[in-house]
Formats: sequence, structure tokens, C-alpha cells
Amino acid sequence: MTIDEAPAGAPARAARSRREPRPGFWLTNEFGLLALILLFGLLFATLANGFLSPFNLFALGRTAAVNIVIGLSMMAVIVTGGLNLAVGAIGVSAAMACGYGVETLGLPWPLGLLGGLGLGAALGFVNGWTVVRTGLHSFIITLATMSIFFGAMIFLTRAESFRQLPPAFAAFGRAKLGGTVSPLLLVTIAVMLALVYLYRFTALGREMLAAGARPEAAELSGIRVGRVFVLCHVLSGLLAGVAALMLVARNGAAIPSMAGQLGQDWLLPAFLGPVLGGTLLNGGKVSVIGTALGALLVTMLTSGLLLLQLGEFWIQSFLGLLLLLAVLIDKARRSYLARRNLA
Amino acid sequence: ADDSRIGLVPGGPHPYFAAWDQAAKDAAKDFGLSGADYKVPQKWELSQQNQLLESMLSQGYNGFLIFPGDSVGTVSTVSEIVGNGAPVVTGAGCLKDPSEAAFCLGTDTGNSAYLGTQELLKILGPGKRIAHFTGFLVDPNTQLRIDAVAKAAKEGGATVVQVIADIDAPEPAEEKINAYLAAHAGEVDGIVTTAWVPAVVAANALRKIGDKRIKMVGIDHDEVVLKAIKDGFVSGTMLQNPYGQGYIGAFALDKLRKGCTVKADAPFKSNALTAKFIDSGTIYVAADKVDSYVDAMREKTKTLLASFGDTYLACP
Amino acid sequence: MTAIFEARGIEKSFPGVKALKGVSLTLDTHSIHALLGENGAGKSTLIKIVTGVQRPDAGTLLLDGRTVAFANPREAIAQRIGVVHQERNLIPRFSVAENIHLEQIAGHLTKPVDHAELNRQAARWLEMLGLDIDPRTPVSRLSVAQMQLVEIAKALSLRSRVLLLDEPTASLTSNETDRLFAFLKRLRDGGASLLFVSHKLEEVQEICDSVTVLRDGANACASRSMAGMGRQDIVRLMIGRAESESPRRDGAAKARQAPVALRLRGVETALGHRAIDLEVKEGEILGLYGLVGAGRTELARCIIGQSAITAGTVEVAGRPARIRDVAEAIHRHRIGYVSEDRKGNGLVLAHSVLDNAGIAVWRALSGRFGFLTNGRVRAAVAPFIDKLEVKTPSLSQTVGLLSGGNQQKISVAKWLAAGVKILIVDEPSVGIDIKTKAYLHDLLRELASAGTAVIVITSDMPEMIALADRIAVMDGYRLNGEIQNSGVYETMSEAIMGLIHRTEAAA
Amino acid sequence: MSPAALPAAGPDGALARLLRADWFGPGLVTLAAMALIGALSPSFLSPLNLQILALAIAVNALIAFSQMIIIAIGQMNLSVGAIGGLSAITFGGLMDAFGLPAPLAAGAALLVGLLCGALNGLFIVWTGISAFVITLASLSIYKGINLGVTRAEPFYGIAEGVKAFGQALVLGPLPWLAVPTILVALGLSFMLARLPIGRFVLAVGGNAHAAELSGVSVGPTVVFAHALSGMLAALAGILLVARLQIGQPTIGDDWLILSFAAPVIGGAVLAGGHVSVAATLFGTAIVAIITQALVLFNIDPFLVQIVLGALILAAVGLNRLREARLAATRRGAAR
Ligand SMILES: Nc1ncnc2c1ncn2[C@@H]1O[C@H](COP(=O)(O)OP(=O)(O)OP(=O)(O)O)[C@@H](O)[C@H]1O
Ligand SMILES: Nc1ncnc2c1ncn2[C@@H]1O[C@H](COP(=O)(O)OP(=O)(O)OP(=O)(O)O)[C@@H](O)[C@H]1O
Ligand SMILES: [Mg+2]
Ligand SMILES: [Mg+2]
Repeated sequence: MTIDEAPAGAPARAARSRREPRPGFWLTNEFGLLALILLFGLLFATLANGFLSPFNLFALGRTAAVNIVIGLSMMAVIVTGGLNLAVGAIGVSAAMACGYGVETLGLPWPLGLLGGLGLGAALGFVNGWTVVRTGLHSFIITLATMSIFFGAMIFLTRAESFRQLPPAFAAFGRAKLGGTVSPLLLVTIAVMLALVYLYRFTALGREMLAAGARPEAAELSGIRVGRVFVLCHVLSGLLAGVAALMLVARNGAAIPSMAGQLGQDWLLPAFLGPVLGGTLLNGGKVSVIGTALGALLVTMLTSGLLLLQLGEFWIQSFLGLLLLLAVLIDKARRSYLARRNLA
Repeated sequence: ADDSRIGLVPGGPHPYFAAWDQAAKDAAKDFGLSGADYKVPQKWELSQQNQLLESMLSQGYNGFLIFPGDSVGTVSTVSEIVGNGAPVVTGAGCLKDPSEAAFCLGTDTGNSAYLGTQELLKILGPGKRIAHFTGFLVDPNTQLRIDAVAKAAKEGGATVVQVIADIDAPEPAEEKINAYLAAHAGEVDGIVTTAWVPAVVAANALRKIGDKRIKMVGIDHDEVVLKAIKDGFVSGTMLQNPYGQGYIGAFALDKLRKGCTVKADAPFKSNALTAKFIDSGTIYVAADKVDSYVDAMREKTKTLLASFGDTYLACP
Repeated sequence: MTAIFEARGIEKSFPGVKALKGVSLTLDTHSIHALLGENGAGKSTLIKIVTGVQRPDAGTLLLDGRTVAFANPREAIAQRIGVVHQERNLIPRFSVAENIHLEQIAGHLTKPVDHAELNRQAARWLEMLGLDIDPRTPVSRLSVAQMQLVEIAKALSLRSRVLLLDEPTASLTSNETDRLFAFLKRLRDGGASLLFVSHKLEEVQEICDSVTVLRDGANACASRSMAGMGRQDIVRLMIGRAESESPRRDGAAKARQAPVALRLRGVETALGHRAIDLEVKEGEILGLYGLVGAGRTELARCIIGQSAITAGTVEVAGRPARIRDVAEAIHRHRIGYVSEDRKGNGLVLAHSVLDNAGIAVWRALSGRFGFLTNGRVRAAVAPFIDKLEVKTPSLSQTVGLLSGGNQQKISVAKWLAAGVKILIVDEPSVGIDIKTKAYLHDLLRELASAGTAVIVITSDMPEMIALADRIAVMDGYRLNGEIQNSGVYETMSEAIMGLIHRTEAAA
Repeated sequence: MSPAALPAAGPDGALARLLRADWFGPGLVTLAAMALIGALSPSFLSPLNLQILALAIAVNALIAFSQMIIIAIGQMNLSVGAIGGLSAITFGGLMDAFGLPAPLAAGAALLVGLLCGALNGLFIVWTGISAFVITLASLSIYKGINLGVTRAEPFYGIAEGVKAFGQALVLGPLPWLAVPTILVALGLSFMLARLPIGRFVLAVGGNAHAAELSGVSVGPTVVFAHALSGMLAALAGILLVARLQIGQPTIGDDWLILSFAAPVIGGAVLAGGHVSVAATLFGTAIVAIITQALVLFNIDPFLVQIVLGALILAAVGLNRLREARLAATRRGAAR
């Protein structure tokens, strides 16, 4: 095979002609979100009493930590151009499995955690396998499995919570590092690092992106698209499990209602993070940092608005308006920069 | 005291709690609080309620009357709040023991369902078949209600032929209840409902099919239900006392902040969730009392309040 | 002949690229005007500006001597300027007829659509272009070539005064091309003004009256008459030097003794192929010729495991092989396939040049825990991207933003980097300029000389004859026969057409 | 039904064409389910029950159409429920608080829906931000206004005429409430199949860029689709007020999943460009029938969700099987 013997001059030219310019860091979604977070953070710090109080920062970080992982769980499937309506149902199932393992079976808690995560991944596998095998859209499959998983959980637990967990659980959820940082935030950061590694530095992560962007092309390039899609769902299930276990720590118990009826309460945070973070809904592009910043932004807006004490029934309207304002500011920044870049 | 800022927080937006708003205002005035506010989470979501509570704590609220979003899930939040020096009383619904809430002031959901069923059986007589319409299964109270209705039915010699749950939203409630009545109206003699929306929808459904043979006992004070009672389509409803919960809750929280403690030997009742339960009052309202039930409730609140401090609190 | 349309001093920049630098062009009535240039010279950009798809940064457009500015394609259509874009722009689930007449529908907002009438009208256009399909067929079911013809019919149906055709013949065979040209000539004689973009210089010389050449976004010549211009003159204008004829390969003889790399025996497929016997030896270039719809692409897809082979045997390197999916074909048997439909399934358009070029080697390059860095991929693919002279601001540029020809180069570079033993190339030079085409041919020859078995599927007869050692002819999902390529165009094309028509005569 | 489902070339008869139609699968599943349930439990086919079924379908179909028209342009509208809820309380509130006559109140509610939808569309076109984000924000805004106005308490003062309308029957078990839905379904089918604006909607969903190049005004088409979607959601809200007999502020809270489920069961392509009114109608019917069957057969309430999920899966699976068969025969016939 002579393929490797490129003409002598080529590599030198390659180096010259391609000084990879960072495609405008200032134009990225991540920068935009960061700017918005700083902007609104400053605004709330001056307007809202107690926004910067240690307890509020702690609570903010803890809520954001869980929302970020929920968002990442959805992101893992959005990569394929699909979605996972069952994130909440899987999450609750995983949490209840952990609670059952620890409380009823008397397993040591690390095994209980593993059991919960394992169930999350397994349910994700069921979703992925069904989607790939039937060729139906993941929307409809996960809509059905959402009912099935959640129903099975309710049936088996009779909606009873598990609260005889080791005190370490609740202590972990309530601990404050340095007065303001929740250890849950550290878990989230670890998860983010792992995902960045996956999508940036592994063949599997790249295959997920390529398969998601254009399955036909990926298939013709030797990627086993079906298998990769199943893995995306498994990853999603696993992350849903992580988020749920974080909530178990936060609530000090595994409770069936922690994600609401059918686990639907998770859907909003699940979509908000990725979508604001620049993950394409038709697949093939992700941003782990963006998802995290998106989730953080929304959590912060909510917290700030609550502190501002605007008419209690109107808060949701204001949240919507702020969200709209945020994306508009971002849009304006982008078109401003784009114009300047060209001039 | 003048530095008491009491927050009254339900689980989400719901007409049941509207009375808390007035109760908060009255309590602030009557007891000289520096503030008492009714604050509503935007949705019935545990996490939303938690976030609201955390935020209120940051804002300097220092006493809370809370309807727990989840009887176990809210325990941890409450203990965090208490850890920050703000006493908590649960209202309308209870936390499952052990918890750090001072006590629970509300309606014994199970008992209310039990009594309601008994009222229904009184009207129907023995050996009849009843259906039970109730709320979300994820709410552990739902299981309590199902059990209570079953128990009362068994004692009264009736059979529960069907339980329809998960109908806390009007659309599915309408669909399922109507479908049920359409197919099985002939096979059932009575209906007991133990959640707000099913009560409203079932009352309307009975009015629609115009069937006064089927007797129904509802719950809560929705206008539709009250009107149906007047018109004879519904036999009666189990009323609770939300205003009293809000008013007395705010009173007690203020006392607790002043250094009062809950008496160890207070005559608490106990229910399926907690041994520190105070009944804010449940009454069965039939057609004869529809117009006067508000006075009855006021009376109940007044008597409860009069002896509340002495009965339950030890003050310096 | 009078000037009907004129562009003066058009400029256009994209982030990182100055695509047009003061380009001028004049179109006359009663004429067909050629717009030529290498890949990325700016031809398509100019066309998009003329038809209101993009706005120019500077410069003026004149129609009938009056300045015009089109804010969107609708305004250009209203001025009876029609266009066939280089990219397919059809609504996949709409019928052929409705796609052809969409502009018409958009013109009458309140009139209910009369599908029967549309079908009738469309049938006429289809017949004129020699396209034998039911106008009610959804276009998503058409082949690339059929879509191209539909797109042409769509532009023709507008009866435009000015008609711009951006590489309309790229995926057509000579038959369809001839038909199209006859039609274009009629339009010209009727007074229309046509702009024709193509990388096939034979075609340009056949029908064009005048020519504009772009080089790197600037005029190398503006609206010159074709009279007296030879092929070499045009080439010199385009690439700045004359074309060097690459010699025919002498490896063919050697290849005849080489071991067989891929052998099909009595193969039948789920897609309808029957009795296919075919072999390629290591170091051989086998051409697969046929008219549009002959089933060549489908055969390739069956070989690489995308569709099932239902009977017969496949041998790879002498051993029987059952290839169940494409991953197996690539990673186990080292068979690569360059798709004819680069937008649809050849490339991940939304991803970078680097990701597209490296996709087939990720697995091979990744280390422990699947660890893989951009640096490692870049080292593996950059040589091939350079060799093909891909014109891109950087390796992290989105492939979808490259010019058509450059995209095609990436989809070839991918397989060069993967180092396969058997390479199936489907319509490799669609949209590639002559310089790159020569490179690509050299490259395929080089690959073959190094021992790779190459199967070339192309509808471009000159390319086939220039490249292949042996030519197999397909028609109606069967093999009609094989001939050794002598390299002499006249005799070979006659022989090939003879083979194709053998069945038609028999049938 | 869109003519996108028109048969392709080939000598196939009416039967093959029928087999290929989008609504055929869901329609078959609907009929089979009705026959099966009717056989097991005769009261299912009683007039009263059919009427209840029709009532459920009438409202849910409008919700599904409201989403379907947005799916058709390849977008999503997360605010269908919020718009429906806001319109419902507008309708109830105007009658209750201001004593407006019902037709006027209904008109105003429709206008509110239209406006909300049009605002969605305008923002999407003007900013170029994905519909998902815009409608997510507007969902919050509309729902917030609803809560702010009602403070979560229903409007009870619904005009008697409206209540009567909500219960009256046209003919046999066919309720009056179903009439607007039937008209809308017919209108939508005609629009999508024959009217230029309907074709634009599908063209934009199929390939917005190509549509733009063919002279379709993409922006106005998107705004139109959103305005229409808002109005359909409003109509659903109004009908629901008539059916429930109160102006509940919670109306619309859980429409979202349902609004997607029916079109998707009916074969709509979420990427856009392909929807079918009839199939969506059958999709709604399937969900309603399953819901009723669960009540009818007295399924343990703790099992209801499992059975519901399994039945939905079975219904779409069955339809999928048919499509796969069809594709196989088509491929076989290709040569
Ligand atoms: N939307 C865009 N964004 C960025 N760059 C672009 C865009 N469109 C075109 N370009 C760049 O502008 C240059 C001219 O492209 P154009 O498509 O006009 O070339 P062309 O002459 O048509 O080439 P080909 O023969 O390959 O079709 C190329 O370098 C291309 O990469
Ligand atoms: N009856 C049919 N229904 C739907 N699609 C068909 C039918 N017949 C053929 N096709 C499509 O038309 C195309 C015919 O094959 P195609 O034209 O690609 O053959 P080919 O020999 O590879 O020709 P070329 O390479 O010149 O395009 C295929 O893409 C196939 O999907
Ligand atoms: Mg071009
Ligand atoms: Mg082909």
C-alpha cells in the first residue's frame, strides 16, 4: 500500500496552509451563555436581596447540578436526532431500585448505587434496542416506555418511598464545601469531564456524532449506526440514573414522585439545557459545556426572579420573558460580531 | 413577634389553597407579624417547591407553613429549613415521621375518605356497589385513600367495584369518568371521590346523565360540587378547613419563633403518616348545610385557636 | 444578438473566503454562454447572486439595461430568470409534477391546486427530456440523475428569458445530455439567453457561443466569443497552463496475471440483479458502464453489504465471504465505496473537513479506551487532502460550505486515507474540475498500480475509456458483457453502446 | 390527506393505493380495536359510550391538529397547551367576569389563540431562533399570564348556552362538540391537499431552502402555520370549557405529549413535510379507545400505565409491520 507515501512537499504545505484558526470563540454559544450568566448574575446581585448569600449560592448550585445532569442525559440521545421522553421515568426507576437494594435487600450502599445505575443503563438499552429494531421514531418508543417503566415502578413499589438509607446519603446532599459549594456540583463536573472526553477524544464519541448527523453517510463509512444509537440510549439511561441518585441524596430518600407523574417534570430541564447550549435537535452536534451553562442560566433566572418577589402568580411569565430576552441578546451579539468580522 | 415573617407555601397552584392567602393577611394583622405571605410554586413539582422554599429562606422568611409536595421527599428540605432556624408546620398534608416539622395541621386524608365512604353507605344501605375516583398515584395519600375507602366499604358491607386513579387533570378525568359511567352506570350504586378534580368532574357527569339513582359523596368546596349538592345530583361533600390551617398555622409559627416549644405531652392524634397530627376539622356537608358550612368552619377555627396555645405549646 | 443581462464588478465575501472579486459578465439573447472555472472559482456564487439567493457585497446587476436588485429568489423568478442550481433543491415528498410546477403554484395564492392538470403538464416536460417516469412519483424515490432531469424540467417550465444552468449535466449520461442540448439549442434559437456551467469541456465546445472564465473569484476572461477558441485555450484560461495528457496505464497487462481480489459468481440480489459474474484483480481498474438506472449503484451497495445477496457466491481475495453490513466490508474485507450521492450519504455535511476525511480511520487510529485526538487524525488525512488540492480555509471548515467539487474531493480523500484493498468509486468526477479530475485519475491509477483493485462506475464515457483497463457493461440489472479497453475512443464507445443495445435488440 | 401519499408509477390498483395510504394502518387498528373491545364488552358500542368517545376525540383531535400543522413545517410548538389554556380562561373569564355573550367571548378567545400563535411565528421568523426555544419561552409567558389572571381558580360563570352546547347531540351519538372538529378536519385536508398555502406549508417542511428557491415565501408561511396552530389550540380550549362546564386554568397543562402522540402514531414525520389529517384523527381515536378500554376492563390502577404504554407500542408496531411489508413488496416489484 503506497497510500502513506505522500509527495514529499505535501506535509510541509499542510502545515502552512492550515493554521486552524479557532472559529471565533466570541461567536460560540458557550461564550454567549457565559456572558448572559454574568450579565444576569450582576443584575440580580444588585437588585435582589440575598442573591449572593452563601445559602442561596449553595442552593442554586445544588439545583443546577441536578438539572445539568438531566440535560446531559437528554443530550446523549438528541445526538442521534431523536429524543428520550423517558428520562424521568428511567431516573425514578433507577432511584427506586437503589432504594430497594439498600433498604429492602440490605445491600451495602455502593452496590445499591451500582444497581440503580445499572437499571438506568438497562432501561436505556431497552429504549435504544427497540428504536433501532423497529425503525420507529424514538419519540413514540420512549413515549410508550415512559408509561411502561413508570407504571412498572409504581406497581412494584405501590408508590412507597424508601427512606431508610444510610445517613451519609442525606449528609452528602446537604453538605457544604467551603460554605457554598454542594458536593453534588462536583459529581456533575466529573460527569461533564467524562462526557467531554467521550465526545472529543474517543472514536466512539465521534461515531455517535457522525451517526447522528447523517446515519446514511456514517453507515457507508463503516460505522455500525444501530449499535452506536443503542449506546447513546444506554448512556442516556445511565445519566438519568446519575441525576436521580443525586436527587436521592438531595431528598434523603428515594421517592416515586421525585420526577412527577410519569417522570414528566424532568422534561423541561432535560430540553432546556441542551437546546440553549447549542445542541442541534436534528442530531450530530453536542455541547457539554453549553448544556451545563444553559441549565445554569435557567436555574439562575428562576432563583433571581423568586428573590425579586414579583407578583407570585406572574413569575412564570417573567421567566418566559427573561428567557426570550436572553436569546434575543445572544442573537444580537452574534449578528453584531458577524457583521464586524466581515467588514 | 414583629420580626416574624411567615411563608405559607402550598405544593402548587390549586384553588383549595386560595383561603391561605386571606388567612395569611388576617394573621399578619391579628397577631402583629412583620409579614405573612402566601407564595405558590409555579407548578406541582417537588423541585419547584424546594426551590421556592430555599429562595424564601434566603429572603429572610423565618417561619413556614408548608403543604409537603411529597410526604417523604420534603422531609429533607424541612430539616434544612429548621436547621437554619426557621420553624416549620405542615398544613393540609403531613410529612411522614420522623421529620423536623413541629406538627401537622390538617385533614387526615385517610380518615376523611373513610368518613366520606361511611356517609355514602349510610345513604345507600348495605350490600351496594361503589366506585372510587381519586388522584395521582405518585401521591402516597392516594394509596391511603384507596385503603380507607376499601376499609369503610368492607365494614359497611359494600364492595368497591372500581378504582380510577391518576385523574387530577380535568381532561383525562372527564374522559375516564364519563367512559366509566357510560359503560357501567347500571352496575354501580354509589360514587365516592377523594380528590378535587374527580369530584368536580363526577358531579358534572352525574348531572349530565341526569341519574339521581347513583349517590355520590365528593370532597372539598368547589362551586360545581356545592351546586350539585343543592340540585340533588350529589349527596354531600367532605369539607376541609384550609382557612383555619393557614390562620392557626401562622399563629403557631409566630409562637414557636418567640421561644415556645411544642408540648411533649400534647394530645396529638396520629394518622398513617405522623403521630403529631392536629385535626383542623373535617365536616360532612349535605344539602341542608351547603349555605352555612362557612360559619361552621369559622366556629371550628375559633374554638381550635382559643385553646391552641394552652393545649399544644409551652411558652416561656 | 443583444445584451439582455449584465453583471458588473460583483464582489462577495464569506467568513474567511473572498469568493468573488469584481466579476463581470454579459449575457446576450440568442446565445448560450459558458461560465467556466476550477472548483471554488466562484461560479455557483455568481449564479446565486444573479438569482437573488445571495446578496452581492458590491457591484450592479442590469436587466435590459436597467439596474435590478433581487432581495429573494421570488423577485428573480418574477423577472423570468430561471435557474438550475448545482445542488438538488426538490421537495422530497412532493410529486415530480408538483415539484416542476411549484413556482406556478406560488404565483397563484388563492387558486386551488389542480393536481390532474399539473400531472398532464409535467408529463409533457418529462417526455421532452426523455424521462420515463410517472409525474405522480414522489421525487424522493428518484435516482440522482432523474432528480437532475426533474430539476431541469422545473427550470424549463418557467419559460424564462434568462436561464442559468449550474452543472446540469453532472450526473447525466450522454444520451440524456444529447437530448438536453437539442432542447437548449431550440431555446436559444427562440431568443432565450442561457448560461451554462460545466466541467466537461467537450460539452462546452459543443453548444456554447461565448465564454466567461473565472479564476480564484476574478475574471480570467469576460464574455469572449467561443469562435476560434480551442480546448487548450480554455484550459489555459482556467488553470493558467495547458493540460498535460496523462499517458495510458501500462499496468493493465500486469494486472491480468494478478490474483483475483473480488469475484462474484451467479450473484442475485434482493434488489433484482440476476446472474452477475464479475471479477476484479488486484491492481486492476474495472469500469462498470451503463445507462442511468442500469443497477450499477445497486450492485455496489449489495457488494458492500447494504442490501442482501440472495444467491451466488462472493469471494474476497480468494476466500468466500458473506458480508452482512458495511462495517464488515470496510473493517474486515477492506472494501471501500465512494458514494455517487455525496450530499445524501457520501458526506456528513454539517461536520468539519477533518471529521469527514477521517471517519473511516477513527477505529484504526484510536488507542486505549478509544482515545483519539484531532492531531492524530490530521496526521493521517492531511497528506491526501493536500494531494487532492482541496480548497478550504481550514480543516475545521464545515464541509457543507465548500464548493461542490471540493466536497467531492473530500469524499474521495476519505477512502484514500482508509487504505482499502478494494475501492468502488461511483461517479467519482461528478462536479470536479478538469485539473482535479486529472489528479484523481492519476491517483486511481496510482492506487491500482500499488495493488488496489478499483471498480469505477461512471456515466462519463470519455472518463471510462481514459481510466478503465476493462469495461463491463450493465443494463437492466444484468451484465451484458465485457471488453478490454483499447483506449481508442471511437471504437470503444461503439463497442460499449453495442453491448448496451444488445438486450434492447433482443427484447 | 396529502397527495404526497399518491401512488407512484406502476400498474397498481385501488387496493394497493389504499394499502399505501397513511391513514390506512391507523384506521385498521382503530377498527380492529373497536371490534375487539366491542366483542368483549358490548357496552363499549352503546350509543352513550360512543358519544363519550366522540367527545374525547373531538377535543383531542383539535389539539393534535394544532401540533400537526407545526410538525408539517418541520418545527415544534411546545406552547399549544399554554395557548389553549389561555384561550379557555379568556372564554370563561369574559363570560364570568364581564358577562359577555358566548359567541363574542368565543371570538375573543379564538383571537387570543391566533395572536399567541402569530407571535410565536413572528418571533421565530424574525430572530431565526429555533421554534423549540421560542415556544418554550412563550409557553412560560402564556401560562404565567393564565395563572396571574386566574390565581389558579376556575371561572364558574359559563353561559348556559355553552353548557348546553357541550352536551347536546346532533344525530345519534354524534355530539355537537364534534361538529367544529369535523369541519376543521375537512378544511385542513382540503387546505393541505389543494390550497397553495397548504402546499407551501408542506413544501417548507419538506425542504425550506428548496421552497424558498421556488418562490415560496417561507417567512409568511411559517407565521401562518403558527397562527393557525394557535387558533386550533384556542378552539380546543373553548370546546373543552363547554365540555367541562368550567373555565379551568389547568386546561392545556398536559396536552403536549398527546399533541405529538396522535400525529406521530398517524405517521407524521417529525422532520416535517409529511402529515395526514385522517391518520392523525385515527391516531387520536386509538389513544382514546385505549384510554377507555382501560377503564372498561377495570384494570388495576397501578397497572394502567404499563398497559397503556404496551398498547401504544402495539398499535404503532402493527402499523410499522404493515409499512415494512409494503416496502418489501415494492422492492420486489422494482425489478
Ligand atoms: N455559504 C458559504 N460560506 C462560506 N464559504 C462559501 C459559501 N459558499 C461558497 N463559499 C466558498 O466560496 C468559494 C466559491 O464557491 P462556489 O461554490 O461559487 O465555487 P464554484 O465555482 O461553483 O465551484 P464548483 O465547481 O466546485 O462548484 C469557495 O471557496 C467556497 O468554499
Ligand atoms: N420502481 C422503482 N421505485 C422506486 N425507485 C426506483 C424504482 N426503480 C428504480 N428506482 C430508483 O432509481 C434508481 C435506479 O438506479 P440508478 O439509476 O442509481 O442505477 P445506476 O445503474 O447506478 O445508474 P447511475 O449510476 O447512472 O445512477 C435507484 O436509486 C432506485 O432507488
Ligand atoms: Mg459550483
Ligand atoms: Mg448510480
